[in-house]
Amino acid sequence: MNMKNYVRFEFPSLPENVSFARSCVGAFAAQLNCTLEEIEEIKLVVSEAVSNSIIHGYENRPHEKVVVMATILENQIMEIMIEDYGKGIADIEQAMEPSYSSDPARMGLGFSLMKSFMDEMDVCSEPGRGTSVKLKRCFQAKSRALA
Amino acid sequence: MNMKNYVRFEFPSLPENVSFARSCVGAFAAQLNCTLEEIEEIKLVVSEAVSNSIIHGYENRPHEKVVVMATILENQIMEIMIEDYGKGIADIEQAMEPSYSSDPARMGLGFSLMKSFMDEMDVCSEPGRGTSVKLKRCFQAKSRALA
Amino acid sequence: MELDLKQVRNTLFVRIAGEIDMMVAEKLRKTIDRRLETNKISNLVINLEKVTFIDSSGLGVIIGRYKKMAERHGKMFIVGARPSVSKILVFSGINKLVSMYNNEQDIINI
Amino acid sequence: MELDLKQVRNTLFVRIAGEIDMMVAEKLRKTIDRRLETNKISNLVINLEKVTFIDSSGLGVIIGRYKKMAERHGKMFIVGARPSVSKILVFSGINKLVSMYNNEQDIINI
Ligand SMILES: Nc1ncnc2c1ncn2[C@@H]1O[C@H](COP(=O)(O)OP(=O)(O)O)[C@@H](O)[C@H]1O
Ligand SMILES: Nc1ncnc2c1ncn2[C@@H]1O[C@H](COP(=O)(O)OP(=O)(O)O)[C@@H](O)[C@H]1O
Repeated sequence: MNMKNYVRFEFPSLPENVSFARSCVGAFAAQLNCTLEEIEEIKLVVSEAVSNSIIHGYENRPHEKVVVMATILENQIMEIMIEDYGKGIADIEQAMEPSYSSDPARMGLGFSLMKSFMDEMDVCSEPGRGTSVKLKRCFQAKSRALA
Repeated sequence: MNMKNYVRFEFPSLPENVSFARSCVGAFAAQLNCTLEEIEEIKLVVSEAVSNSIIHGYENRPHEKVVVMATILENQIMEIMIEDYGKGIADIEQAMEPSYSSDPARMGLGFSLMKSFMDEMDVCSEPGRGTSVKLKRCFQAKSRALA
Repeated sequence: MELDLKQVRNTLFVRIAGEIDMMVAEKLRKTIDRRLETNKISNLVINLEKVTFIDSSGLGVIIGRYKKMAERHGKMFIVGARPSVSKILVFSGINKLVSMYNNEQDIINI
Repeated sequence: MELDLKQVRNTLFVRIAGEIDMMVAEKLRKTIDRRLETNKISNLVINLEKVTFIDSSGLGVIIGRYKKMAERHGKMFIVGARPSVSKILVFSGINKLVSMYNNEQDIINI
């Protein structure tokens, strides 16, 4: 499948960059023929994954590197990869369970939201080396007309 | 001077990415205490420099790499670097002259606009290797109140 | 995010505007909890009319406040969530615990 | 960018909305030129009321159309540029060649 467009961006793990990252990916997704509702869903999953990198991956240390890559493929497919070089996840299956969180103050809904609003989710992680979350969503070309 | 925040992004030389790039840098600049008018000026200079990379640097070839890096330094200073790995500029002084353009259909106002809306401009280029434009702007901390 | 808190007798109205994410969740939690601790509040109304975005960090604050109110046998209401926000609330299941209303008037009328 | 062209006798009104940059400059130029070539137009009114952004690629189209009109001894008018757009027009010096008006009515009244 051919790549039609992409953007790769890199920024420090500052809380203000969560909103910046989701707006940028949202603006990028607007190049697809998709609805505003779908763009809101894209913004949500980016928000979840980037928050996880900052909160869990870097335990809120503010000057570590987060990378987001969004790719538009032929046929209205969007792939998003969110990557950090932080703590990593020892037990990925447990981490992905609904309501599981290593932090008692949190909900454990991040991965569930990502899974539910995207068509595919793939998490790669190695303790001490970092985590990469790959998300994929296929938009109906006619979604705008149907909405 | 300490770096407070940055974003580095990379995208292909497609015309639709000019508007994407200026919106993103504009959204990033909103983290500064600056006016909407100042954000519009930032968007303009990004638009000029990214257009130049696509039009002149890559002669409108659509799948070459453009890099934009925006940095917020202490004291309300913003630095923006726009980089391509294209054709390069043989005579930088001539290129920066107001109204000079190598393309008769264009105005030759890009560098003049960048110079006039930013406090510092620094162009590095090597024929066959590419061009990098570094722009700097210092915002008055009280600009919002004065506006 | 902008916050406006208003107390009418034993009801605290929390009107939020903008985006609720990890950047502002802590401030939101603290501001509400401070009011819950110092005042006798038995009804908490979370007005989301002007909220344009919420993610799981924001959900955490809302569900956490629900638990706090439940502990003290108080009530919580959610008001004015637009469809994109309401979808996330429903996903979390909070709509099964807390009544959701269109506007503040609807609560006063019950 | 959205474009709306309307001809009243020998005057062509070009109403543009959105952002004018290199992505859309070519389309804008071609659309206007096609109309200028096939119709007897002696006045060209460029309405920028709904233009939120313009850069030097957009300026190029406007100044190019001015030159075209001047060659054929026609007139050009620029209407409704908001301050952020007007600032760029003034920078280019086009305001010394073309009269700028607040709205289309002001031209009709002259
Ligand atoms: N980028 C990451 N780096 C390290 N651990 C992570 C990362 N993302 C998720 N996790 C782990 O997976 C768990 C579940 O994540 P999630 O479903 O998003 O819920 P929550 O963020 O509320 O904890 C987290 O509590 C954390 O332990
Ligand atoms: N990124 C670039 N790569 C190669 N040449 C460039 C680049 N940017 C500018 N130039 C050269 O400098 C000239 C002047 O640029 P500018 O002032 O922006 O005017 P214009 O874009 O209208 O030509 C261009 O015509 C081109 O020859």
